[in-house]
Amino acid sequence: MESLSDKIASNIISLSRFIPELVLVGGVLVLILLDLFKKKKLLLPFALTIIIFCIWQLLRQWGLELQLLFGGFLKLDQAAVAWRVLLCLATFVSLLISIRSTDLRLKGEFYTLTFGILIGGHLLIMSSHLLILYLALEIMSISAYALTLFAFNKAGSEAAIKYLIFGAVSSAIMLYGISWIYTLTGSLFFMEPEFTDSLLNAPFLSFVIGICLVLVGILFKAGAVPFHVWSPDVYTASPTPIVALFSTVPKLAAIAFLLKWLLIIHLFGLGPVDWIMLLSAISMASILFGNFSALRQRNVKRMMAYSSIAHTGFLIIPIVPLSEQATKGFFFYSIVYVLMNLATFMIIHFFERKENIVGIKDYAGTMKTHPLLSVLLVVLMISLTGIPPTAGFTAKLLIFTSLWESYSSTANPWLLALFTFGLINTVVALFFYLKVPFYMTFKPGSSKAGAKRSNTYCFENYFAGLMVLALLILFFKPDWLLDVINKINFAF
Amino acid sequence: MSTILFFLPLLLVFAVLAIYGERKISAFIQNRYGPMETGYYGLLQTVADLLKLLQKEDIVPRVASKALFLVAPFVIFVAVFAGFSVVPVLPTWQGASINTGVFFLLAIVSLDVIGIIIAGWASNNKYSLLGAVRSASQIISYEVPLTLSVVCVLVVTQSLDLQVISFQQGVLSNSYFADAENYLFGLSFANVNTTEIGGVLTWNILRAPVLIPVWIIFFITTLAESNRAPFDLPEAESELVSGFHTEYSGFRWAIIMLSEYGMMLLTSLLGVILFFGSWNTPFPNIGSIKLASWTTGEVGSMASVFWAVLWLLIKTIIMVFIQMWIRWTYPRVRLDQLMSLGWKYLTPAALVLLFFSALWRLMMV
Amino acid sequence: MALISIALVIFLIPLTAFAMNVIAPKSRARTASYISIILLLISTILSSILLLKIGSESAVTRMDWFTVGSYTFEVGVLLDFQGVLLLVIVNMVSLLVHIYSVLYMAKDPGYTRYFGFLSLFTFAMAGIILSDNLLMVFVFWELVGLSSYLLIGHWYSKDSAAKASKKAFIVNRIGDTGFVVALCIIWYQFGTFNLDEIQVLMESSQLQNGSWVSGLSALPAVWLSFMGIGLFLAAVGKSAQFPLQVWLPDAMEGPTPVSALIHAATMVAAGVFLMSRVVVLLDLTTLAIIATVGSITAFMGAVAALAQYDIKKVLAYSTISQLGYMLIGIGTGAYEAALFHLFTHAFFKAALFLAVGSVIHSLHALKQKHNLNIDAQDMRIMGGLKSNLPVTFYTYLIAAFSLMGLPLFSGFLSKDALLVASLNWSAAVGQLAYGVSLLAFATVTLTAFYMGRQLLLVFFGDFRSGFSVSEIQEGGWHFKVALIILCTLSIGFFWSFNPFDYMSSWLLNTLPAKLNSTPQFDLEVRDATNHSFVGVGSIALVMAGVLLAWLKFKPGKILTFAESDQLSFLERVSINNWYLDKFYERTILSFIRWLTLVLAQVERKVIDRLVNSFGWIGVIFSFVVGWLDKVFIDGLINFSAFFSSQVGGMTKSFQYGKVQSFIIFALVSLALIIFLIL
Amino acid sequence: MAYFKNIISAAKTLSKGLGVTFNHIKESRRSSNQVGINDPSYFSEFESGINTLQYPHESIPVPDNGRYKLHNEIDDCIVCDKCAKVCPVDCIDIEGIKATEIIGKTSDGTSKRIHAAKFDIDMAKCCFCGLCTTVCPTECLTMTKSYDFSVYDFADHIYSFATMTPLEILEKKKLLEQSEMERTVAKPLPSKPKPVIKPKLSISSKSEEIAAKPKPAKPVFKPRPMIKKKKNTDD
Amino acid sequence: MTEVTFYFFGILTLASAIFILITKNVLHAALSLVVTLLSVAALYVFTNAEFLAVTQIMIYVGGIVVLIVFGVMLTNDVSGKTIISGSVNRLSGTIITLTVLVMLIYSGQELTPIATKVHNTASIENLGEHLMTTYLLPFEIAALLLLIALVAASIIAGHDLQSKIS
Amino acid sequence: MIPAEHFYYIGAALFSIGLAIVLTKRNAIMILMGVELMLNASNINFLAYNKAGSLDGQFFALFVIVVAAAEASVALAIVLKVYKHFKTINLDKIADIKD
Repeated sequence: MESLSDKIASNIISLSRFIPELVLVGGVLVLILLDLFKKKKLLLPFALTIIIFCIWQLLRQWGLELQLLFGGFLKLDQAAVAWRVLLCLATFVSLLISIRSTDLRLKGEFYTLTFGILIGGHLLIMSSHLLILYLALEIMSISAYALTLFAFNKAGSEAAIKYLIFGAVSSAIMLYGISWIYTLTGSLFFMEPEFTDSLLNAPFLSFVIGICLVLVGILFKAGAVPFHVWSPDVYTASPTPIVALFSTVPKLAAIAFLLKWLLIIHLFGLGPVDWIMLLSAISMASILFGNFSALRQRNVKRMMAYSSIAHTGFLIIPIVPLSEQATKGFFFYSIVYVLMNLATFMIIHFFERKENIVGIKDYAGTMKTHPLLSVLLVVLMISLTGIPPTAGFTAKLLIFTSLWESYSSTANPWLLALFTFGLINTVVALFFYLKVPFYMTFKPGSSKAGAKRSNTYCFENYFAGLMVLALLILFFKPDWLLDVINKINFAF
Repeated sequence: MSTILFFLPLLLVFAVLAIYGERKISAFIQNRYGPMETGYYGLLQTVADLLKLLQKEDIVPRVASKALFLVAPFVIFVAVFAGFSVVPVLPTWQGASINTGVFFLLAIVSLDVIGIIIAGWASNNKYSLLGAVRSASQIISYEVPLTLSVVCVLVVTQSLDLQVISFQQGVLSNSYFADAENYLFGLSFANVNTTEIGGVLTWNILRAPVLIPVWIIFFITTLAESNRAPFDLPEAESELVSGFHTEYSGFRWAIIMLSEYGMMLLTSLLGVILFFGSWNTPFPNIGSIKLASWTTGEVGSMASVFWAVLWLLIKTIIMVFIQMWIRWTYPRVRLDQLMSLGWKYLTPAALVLLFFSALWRLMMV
Repeated sequence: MALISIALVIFLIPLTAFAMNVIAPKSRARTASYISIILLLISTILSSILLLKIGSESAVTRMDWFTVGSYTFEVGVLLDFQGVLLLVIVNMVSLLVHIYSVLYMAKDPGYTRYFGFLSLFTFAMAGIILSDNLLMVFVFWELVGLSSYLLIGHWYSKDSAAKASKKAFIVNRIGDTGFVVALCIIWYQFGTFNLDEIQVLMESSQLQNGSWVSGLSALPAVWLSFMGIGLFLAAVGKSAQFPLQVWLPDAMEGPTPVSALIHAATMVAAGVFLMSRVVVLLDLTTLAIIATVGSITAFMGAVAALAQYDIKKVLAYSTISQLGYMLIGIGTGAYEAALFHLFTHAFFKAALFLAVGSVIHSLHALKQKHNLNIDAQDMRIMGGLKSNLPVTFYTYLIAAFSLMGLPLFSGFLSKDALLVASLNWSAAVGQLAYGVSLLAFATVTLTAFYMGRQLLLVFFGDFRSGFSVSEIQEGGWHFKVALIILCTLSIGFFWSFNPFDYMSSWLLNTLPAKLNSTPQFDLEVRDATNHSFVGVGSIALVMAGVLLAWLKFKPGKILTFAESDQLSFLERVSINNWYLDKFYERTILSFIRWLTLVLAQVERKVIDRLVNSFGWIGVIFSFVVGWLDKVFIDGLINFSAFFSSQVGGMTKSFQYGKVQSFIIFALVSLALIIFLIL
Repeated sequence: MAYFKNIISAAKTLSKGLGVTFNHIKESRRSSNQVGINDPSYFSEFESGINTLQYPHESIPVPDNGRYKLHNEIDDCIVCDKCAKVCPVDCIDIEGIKATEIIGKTSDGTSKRIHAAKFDIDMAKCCFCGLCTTVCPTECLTMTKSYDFSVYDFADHIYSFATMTPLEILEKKKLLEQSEMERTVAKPLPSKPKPVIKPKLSISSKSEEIAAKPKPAKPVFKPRPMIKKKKNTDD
Repeated sequence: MTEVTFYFFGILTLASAIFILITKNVLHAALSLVVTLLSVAALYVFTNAEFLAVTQIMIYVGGIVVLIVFGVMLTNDVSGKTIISGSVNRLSGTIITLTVLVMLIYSGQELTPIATKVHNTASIENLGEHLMTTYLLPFEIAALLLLIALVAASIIAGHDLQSKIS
Repeated sequence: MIPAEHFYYIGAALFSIGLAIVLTKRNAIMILMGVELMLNASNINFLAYNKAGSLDGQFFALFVIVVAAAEASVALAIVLKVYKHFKTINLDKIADIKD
């Protein structure tokens, strides 16, 4: 038994490794104060500064060895640093998207809740204790429920209550799963050997039920089928910057955690259950539902919701084989996904604000009125489909390569099924992604879009252009990024 | 069991006397006599009223939801009365010794909101419902500063057990804690040891003078918790026709009133125990004049019982008196004033004071 | 090293041109187009130099692209004779099309866009040609598809153009699926995409006991066929072969120069080129399939061209037919003959298209002048244009002769080589394989017929539009330069010193003789014994075709054009392209539509079915209860009220958006998952 | 900062308020002296001490000219009916019976000619205006110091001042009828028959002069309808 | 005696929970929830988790249920109509619930208690010390969570007010 | 001492009842109540299986209660918002978003 002062000392040491998150929490407080003292104009610049500062602090942790913080509640390794940087960047861009909507930009609460999601994501990435898992998921959920409502209209409230009820039930189910696992193992530190030992000795049925119940909560956050049903409504009804945030930060954090969780429940390959089958099925179902439901959508944001469900399926693909290479491909895919999705939402948001365009059909003729943006959107859609010459292709190539590699070494038929299924669906995806460019270029514009020609050349469009450029560069020179990723040890 | 045996009669007697007292005090403040006719100086007036209430018809409105309507006063009463179970009366006796004492008290007392809501809703009367909703929001809001202010004391005393807290504040602290030491104003560096002096100097409010503002917050919030003026919006005779108990009459109304006075007593007792030395004597030992020890008595002796009950009741009655005094001094606040007082003033202040209390505690050790 | 730098310069020049055209402001559009012409000229010259330098050698330069874990993806440049020659042709045709387009597109609002996409296409094509690994090929393959899509849809305001571009893109994607599958098999078997490595590995691989062993890995032999078929499927998509040829006629909605460049000369040839690149990988089964499909396509295309009235459609079907020829060459093992035909075809078909473009341009001018409501591409209103469009006429004549396969022209040489190869192959394989040769020879006659028909309808006889033919004027020097250069290159001398003997062609002699290293591939098909017979026979067949055309459409004969419902069966088959579109519409497309409809609603349907079935159980139960009610207690009214409320509740619960149903759905899925695991 | 100023001012005012009420409690040890209105300190000493009067047991001295309950000295009353006529609320109910001869003299020497069969004052209606006392010719109707006339029954507020018994009334009526009949028999041509028909109005000529006075005084009472009107418009 | 009390509270818990399930009146359900939560608190006492029991009463009964009751009252016509909640998915809900119950109980039988049955009594001091040392991080996260929930609830509920003011 | 299994059975039953409420009730607030029951079921498990010498279970339960409070506050705020817009919190009738 450690003495009290030892514990305090170790906590203080841990705090020094916890600075990025402390920066964020401090930022939340300062933002609330700024809001309180009516310095609304300062909110956005300050929030962005905080995130940059946080990234800087994260980069200072880059070379660190694996460390356990706060007596093992958190595990800090290189992968965690990389993931957190990615989440910070995603949040940064999402906030940038909001620059156009004054109703969000001038609300202090918007920033508090956004940071809440970000902090939840950070904790989820680092967690190695089931309590932290639960708390992190709840922080994200509660922030997300409120953010869903930020349009403050009828649709927003409807989406929020659906999200809320679905989320509350999933988290309750997950909690019951956690309690179940606790009864099985008597431990909550899931990264510790005792935990896995006791799971190995656990009765089969109980083991399966407990793990599956916990999976519910994670998959809910990731928006994977069959726990995806909230996302179309939420994506449709929420303001676009918030949707952009939803489609990246919680999703990636949850799937990154899913990877970790999968490693554990695999029990060093000794476990009685073939989780590959389960996750392949979920991935396939997500891709199927996502792509096919997207086919008939009329609202761009709703289409993007289904697209993100499908992408969840694609993101799960590389974590199924549990190989180091696949994990790297996963990270690469995540980066590309963040770039594609956020840039897309940036442009969608621009059209929504400036031209009041939400339906896919309303995009008709925008190629004439906003050529630059339309070209960017075309490239983005191509990238989302996964066709060269964009990084979307490279990313899909990477994950499918590693999947195939894994199949050839294990010969698990599920992997093959997943492989072929994923490929076929890439073709299906084309049909709905290209609907937008199709309308943009090949349909005469209605008077609505063509009447006034608003200025396309504004800050966030240049930013979207930069991201598209990054996508193209990542296609031609993925090495620049992959070199960095290859240096990260993803804990295998 | 002993709790019921002791506190139920106490509560009844207290209620009778307090109602009488309240009428008298209100009268005096308004330059009146108050009840004078029944009994000597009007002493039996409340008894007469009580008798009248008991024989009144128990009216249940036709559209009320009957079961809830009937049970609500008892819920309120039970919630309040359960709070008494952890209150220490003597050094040697306390209703139930559970180590989460104060916490339990606060928790169980917060249940009376439920009773009030049931009462208000079951009456099926819009005044009642408004009163109930007001009452609930008020009680919930003020629970925050109340708990915080109690926590301030707990930070200083380091215990949740009210009996332990009582022992700490007097000359008996040594008999209970082997190495307990009290310093003047809690400033251990000043090195004025008051352990043997006892009396008023070892009361919490002087052990750590930071608790004086805490007590003020505590007191204000207890007023709100027990729906006393100036926070009696839930009852607001003039606007809501007595709020949640508009539809009650007779015996059930009496029980509601009994609960209200019980709440007064309970909060006063709690205040006395937490801040004003519980059953300890106010007189200090001055040199060889052992006023404190004389007015405390040997633990377990009859003298001790007498002194303890005496001091506790005196202090409590003073507190009750202050509550009444305040009631007849201030006008009723508006709902927004109530909320802004609770959230904008009391809660932040309590938080700041919590910080200072912790500092004080650090100095005491 | 010098070679690789030249190659890179050639590779990047079109990209520069593309970027320039995109950036260029509207007011400087023409300047930009001229600059890109100059750039392309440079790149044509450079590629010619490259061709001279490379000779029959091949050079590979390679570098790392990116690394994932232990894998390294590489990019590299493969320079060999066939590639560089195609590069020259692509650049040259592209250059000429650029020049041509300056006039043709002069008044088009999308001028810069057009030139930008042309350059982009050239860039992508160069990428396909120069890539040394299949992955890169695939990348540029997609890019080519994209730029084709953009160019077909150039006049996107036209509904038919938009539809055509979509159709082209989608049909191509079907082929690409095959490419991806093939890539996977290749990756699994060889662990590399590099063409030269694949060749070496393939040569060392063997077929043993029904399994295909290469290096360390082994697959069932059937995978070898699958791989070949997959690659072939890609070529089928891109080169518009049966059964995916439907997109090409529709693609004629694009501007005519685009049709000349992409849908006649280069892009469609990419499939054939790919086949020639991977010819080492094709086993006998695949080759037989390729030959069969090629011959079928050649015949079907020719038949479809017979009765078309749209001047461009004739050429489009002709292209399909000729591409079929090329694939016959691949399938019969004469890949060099196929390439030969590819190169010759590139020139004369481009010339034909540009000539036709000139005709259309002129008629369009007429149409605008008189503000007519006519279709400028309809042959039924043309006729007798030879006097007023002399340059067009003569170039068209030369190119048409070349296409028909008359001696002295390039087409004769390459077609001869193909026919010989097919006959040899049929002889070697035997029996049914003669069908391939038969179709190939039949096509010769049909080709001569429809080309003769077009020639006669357009340039001879009377001008049938009701205006004086003198109102028709030929386009400027841009047209003439392009036409003359292209038709000059269609003359046989440029390809072979002896214009009657393809064996003496410098091209065929430079190409490496036998590439096919598939196990058990031991057919000797480069036998020229049948040559003289085939040459004479084919000339006779051509003559027969021309004669038929002359008889039917000779000048002076009064032509009546039947309405579509009065057409003969053959004509109907022809004009409707064997009813393929309708067939697809009825079967595959409607199936896909049905599938998407079903699958898109699966989400709600699954849930609803669930609820539905529970509801049904409830209804049945209530029915039973109600029946008991009715029988035993006279509760008919009660029953009907109960029943209707049940049904009402049931229908209400079908409403979309019920979060609890979703939860039930999720839970049931969860339970299914758990049971799945158990 | 307004926030802290708020707190300080609140604390100040609240403690001030507490001080005020506490002073009251302190003062409540004693009762304030019950002084009458005549006392010069009547208004000045209002604040301190309990002001309540324990009424049945004690009361404030009333000044001698207090105008509370009406009292009629029936012996001096000549039943002239003026008070009933002038009363704005009609709270005086009088019934007189003409006597056949002078029945007596009042204290100031006026001779009484009419019996007072009924002289009721309804104090519940009375508005204490005092008009009746001013018109009373014999000053028999006066307002007294007595202000406590609380009763259990409403009807008990009607005070009867007539002292005649019902028997006496009957007798006097009979006497009057008799003398009337005698007069009609003796003098067939009476000067005026009217007083016969309306006995109430058959007043002596002297009283008729006085009765004329109220007529010009009527405008004084006119304001009543005016006030009513005003109220109506207010509503 | 302990057992009897335990089973009494256990049955009370389930009975009141079932009452929530079957009642149509939302307010009755809310009040029944109070009973459930209180008896769950009593069950906590049997695991020697006194502090948790009191916390349960304080937060759940004193806070959450009151919030719920508020919700009930604010989302209904207060003029006294009974607040009725109909039910949906009766059959499917029942089937699923029964499946879950059977599954839980069935697998609960094979649940060999690895954790010991000795419930150790945690003194408040002990709890407090752990909260400030071992559980410092979750404690702080919970604080942040509450802050965020506060902000969230205030922005949701107070938005109209804000927009009215500005 | 009460065996831990008995707690477990009560918890499991409570969980199922909560689930049934969530699945079958139309009223959003009822569903929230069901969720609270489910959370309580987990808490019973945590406390009943708290290992000797460790406080993990107790702390987990404590934090669950805290989270439940936070969630309930946000949830009711949302429910009120929904009521404001839809004039009902009957989940069947809250279905405006269509694709």
